[in-house]
Amino acid sequence: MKQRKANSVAEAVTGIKNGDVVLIGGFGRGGVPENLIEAVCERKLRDLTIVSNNAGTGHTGIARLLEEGCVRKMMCSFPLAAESIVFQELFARDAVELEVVPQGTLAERIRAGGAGLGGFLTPTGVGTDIAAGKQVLTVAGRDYLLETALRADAALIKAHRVDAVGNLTYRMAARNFNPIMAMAADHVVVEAHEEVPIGGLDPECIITPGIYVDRYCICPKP
Amino acid sequence: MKQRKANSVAEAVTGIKNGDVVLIGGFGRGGVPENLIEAVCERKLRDLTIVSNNAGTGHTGIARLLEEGCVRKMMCSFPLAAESIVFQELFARDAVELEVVPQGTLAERIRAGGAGLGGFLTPTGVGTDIAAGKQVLTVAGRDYLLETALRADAALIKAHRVDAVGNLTYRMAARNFNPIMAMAADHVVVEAHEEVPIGGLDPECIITPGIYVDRYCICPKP
Amino acid sequence: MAHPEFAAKALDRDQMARRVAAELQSDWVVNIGIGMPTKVIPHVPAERDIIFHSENGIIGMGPEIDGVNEVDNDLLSAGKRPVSLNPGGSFVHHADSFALARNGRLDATILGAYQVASNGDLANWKLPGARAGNIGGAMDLAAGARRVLVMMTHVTGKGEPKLVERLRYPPTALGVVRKVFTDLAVLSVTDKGFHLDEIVEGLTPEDVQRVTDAPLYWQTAPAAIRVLTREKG
Amino acid sequence: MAHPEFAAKALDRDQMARRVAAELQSDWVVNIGIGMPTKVIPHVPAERDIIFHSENGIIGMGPEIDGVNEVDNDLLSAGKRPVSLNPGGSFVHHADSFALARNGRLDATILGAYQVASNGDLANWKLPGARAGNIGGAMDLAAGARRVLVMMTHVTGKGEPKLVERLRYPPTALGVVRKVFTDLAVLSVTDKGFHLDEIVEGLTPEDVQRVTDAPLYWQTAPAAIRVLTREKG
Repeated sequence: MKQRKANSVAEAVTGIKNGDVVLIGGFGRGGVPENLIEAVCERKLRDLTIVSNNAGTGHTGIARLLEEGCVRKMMCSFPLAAESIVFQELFARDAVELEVVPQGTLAERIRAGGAGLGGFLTPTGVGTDIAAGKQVLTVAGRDYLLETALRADAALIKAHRVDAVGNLTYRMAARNFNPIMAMAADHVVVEAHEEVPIGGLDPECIITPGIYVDRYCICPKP
Repeated sequence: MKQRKANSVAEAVTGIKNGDVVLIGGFGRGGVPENLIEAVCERKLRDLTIVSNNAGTGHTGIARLLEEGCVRKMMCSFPLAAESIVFQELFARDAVELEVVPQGTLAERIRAGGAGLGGFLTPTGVGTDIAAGKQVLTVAGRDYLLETALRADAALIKAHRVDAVGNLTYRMAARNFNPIMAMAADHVVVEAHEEVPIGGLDPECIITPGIYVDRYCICPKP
Repeated sequence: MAHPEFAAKALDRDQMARRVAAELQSDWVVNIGIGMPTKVIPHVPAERDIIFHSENGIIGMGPEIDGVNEVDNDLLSAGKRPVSLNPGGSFVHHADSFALARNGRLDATILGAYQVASNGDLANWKLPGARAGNIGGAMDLAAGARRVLVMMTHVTGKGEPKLVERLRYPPTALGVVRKVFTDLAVLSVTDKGFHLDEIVEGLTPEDVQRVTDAPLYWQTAPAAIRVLTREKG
Repeated sequence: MAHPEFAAKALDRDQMARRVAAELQSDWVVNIGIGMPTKVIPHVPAERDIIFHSENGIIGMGPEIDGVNEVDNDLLSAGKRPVSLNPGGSFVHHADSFALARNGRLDATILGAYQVASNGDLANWKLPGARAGNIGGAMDLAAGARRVLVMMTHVTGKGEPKLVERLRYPPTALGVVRKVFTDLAVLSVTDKGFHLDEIVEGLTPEDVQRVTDAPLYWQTAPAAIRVLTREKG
């Protein structure tokens, strides 16, 4: 069986490389793989493109990645939250690029990447700044923007339970972007609260099948 | 609370109308809402467009709908299975229309309908008969067909458990098309094996949230 | 913020939330945006069974929980405040959550706004000339929900009208706003522009027109805004 | 069906399944099409951990179950025969199942075919001139899997070659077939056309070329097809 379990958080993230596009799960503080992000920080990587709903909170997680100069570009839906102090400071002096994507379009672009599609037509953003440079197609009399799929080199995922096959469950709204991001990256790394034996997860309730998971480590819920 | 429970199978299907486009769950004999289909047959409706993976088996279910003359058009991926004897006989004498859709494209068109999208770009079918009349768009050097969303007037769904809010779980591979069809129709009717009290389904394991369900009836597993 | 001239008569946030809550009908599925709209949930009349959706994948969200010591980050509102899950609630991932936003099953979304135009255009994500802004889920919700209900003060902190004839702010979505609930009035967006449905007690239609940058029209006597009591619901 | 001339030397279906099974590598995720490919699963060497996918939403499918009295319709293969779920397996809905088919995580799909062309074009859904055909999941799987492996007899029941220079049947997908496993040979699709990798024992490359409607090329001595034993694995 494929060896997915890493012995440490540091070992789990060795597959992330300079220049990677990295999807990072979470919404606000829910479902953020904080331990994996910290471990990526330790590696002092450069030129990462980070795709996540928010642009970091305080000085930890994505904010620390930004602060340590690992990030070339942020793609997110809500970059200027009161807590994204590091991002805002960097952005003000052009030290980081930004692509703002409507949240549902961001989710759907990731989902399309994970579903092997080239893109999709969404009503979101028609007639707004977001439509600049994008094709507008009309289907059944309604206008849609053509948005392209987003696929990444890597994803950092926060799960609740994991088994040795890599099957994942999540906890409440910490699910958010994590399951779709796990499908949309070539190299998927997971931190989970706890490990259960194979067969310990109900096949009806597995949210992410293990085939999408390359590595996992266990970080018990604080 | 919205009254979703019907007292009989017959009562459950009263919202289906002549001329409706009707999504019907199932793959082979798994997850087919057989009782609902039979109840629709009893209503002697006309001009239905039926969207389902198969075109009926033997003389029951969709085959009976066809045999009773309820169906104007079939949309499916696998119309000519050995068991679809009624369909094949009708099709041979032009008594029913047919649109053959690749199975993954069928699933994705339904999913797009359920997700409020206008369509999507898929690599499936490029360079084949299926591409006839469809737009080809190139994204990142790869060709894709533009396929449009499919949304229906009604859906007939087979579930395992249901609660009074309409939340659904499925049983093994009987899940198949059911969850996406439940999202893609204006009027969704469910037959479930058993009913549980509200709170009797784990919120983490509900596959179809009840907001997508208009009516349900209980048909115990034989 | 209310216009200084009418500050004493304007509704407070709690009263605004009560008025919006009264608008929500039984069995609706309603998305709750960040900020002011989260205050609506506790004021929904008990006999109305409304299912609240939060963009981060909560279907059947309960009200925000005040005064908890241990915040569980795994169950937060879109505004990142601790909430509960109602019985019968469930969780979906982000793509499925926004599938719902655009699906047609979302009866209403309640959003804040910078400006609303009399043709229903909505602006709530970016200041004019700014290099960036926070879109969040607003564009998807505004484009997808059956009814876009806006909850905002009638004028800005500087006293500038937020109800306008043409947006001066970058749009979030075009022609989508159905109804606007301010601290001074309730207005419907119609083919003929803003219709003044209700006015806060003590003001005249002409008063509201003076602090609105688009023509209003009204019946001879618009109703007073129905806000039953000030006590917490 | 084997070419009549070579019938005695041709592999039977069980042997073909063994040869295809030997091709599958540890930790691959492999989709199993309907018909002949379903016979592959029981022959996978025990030390190779392969995860089988069935288009109807089964991840971690076990072999077909023979001789059961009570068929459970809720757990059938794509060919509608009863199967088991392996430990660690799970279920997904149809959109997620085909998301996997196109995702890049599907290492291989094993499909039957009417014809395969030397440029990798695949035909397996419709007869020439027919009004309709069965596509099923084949178009998605052929377009999406990392490796399309075809398992078919070398010639039709009438003895007509199924390996051709240009398809005469309507295509399922263009330029996708990686390798073909017939009852007479194993062939790779390369930039230079079909490469003859292995031949059934007792035939020469020239024999195989005679029943193939496209030029073959080969090393001086193509290996014999490795089929270890006839016993059920």
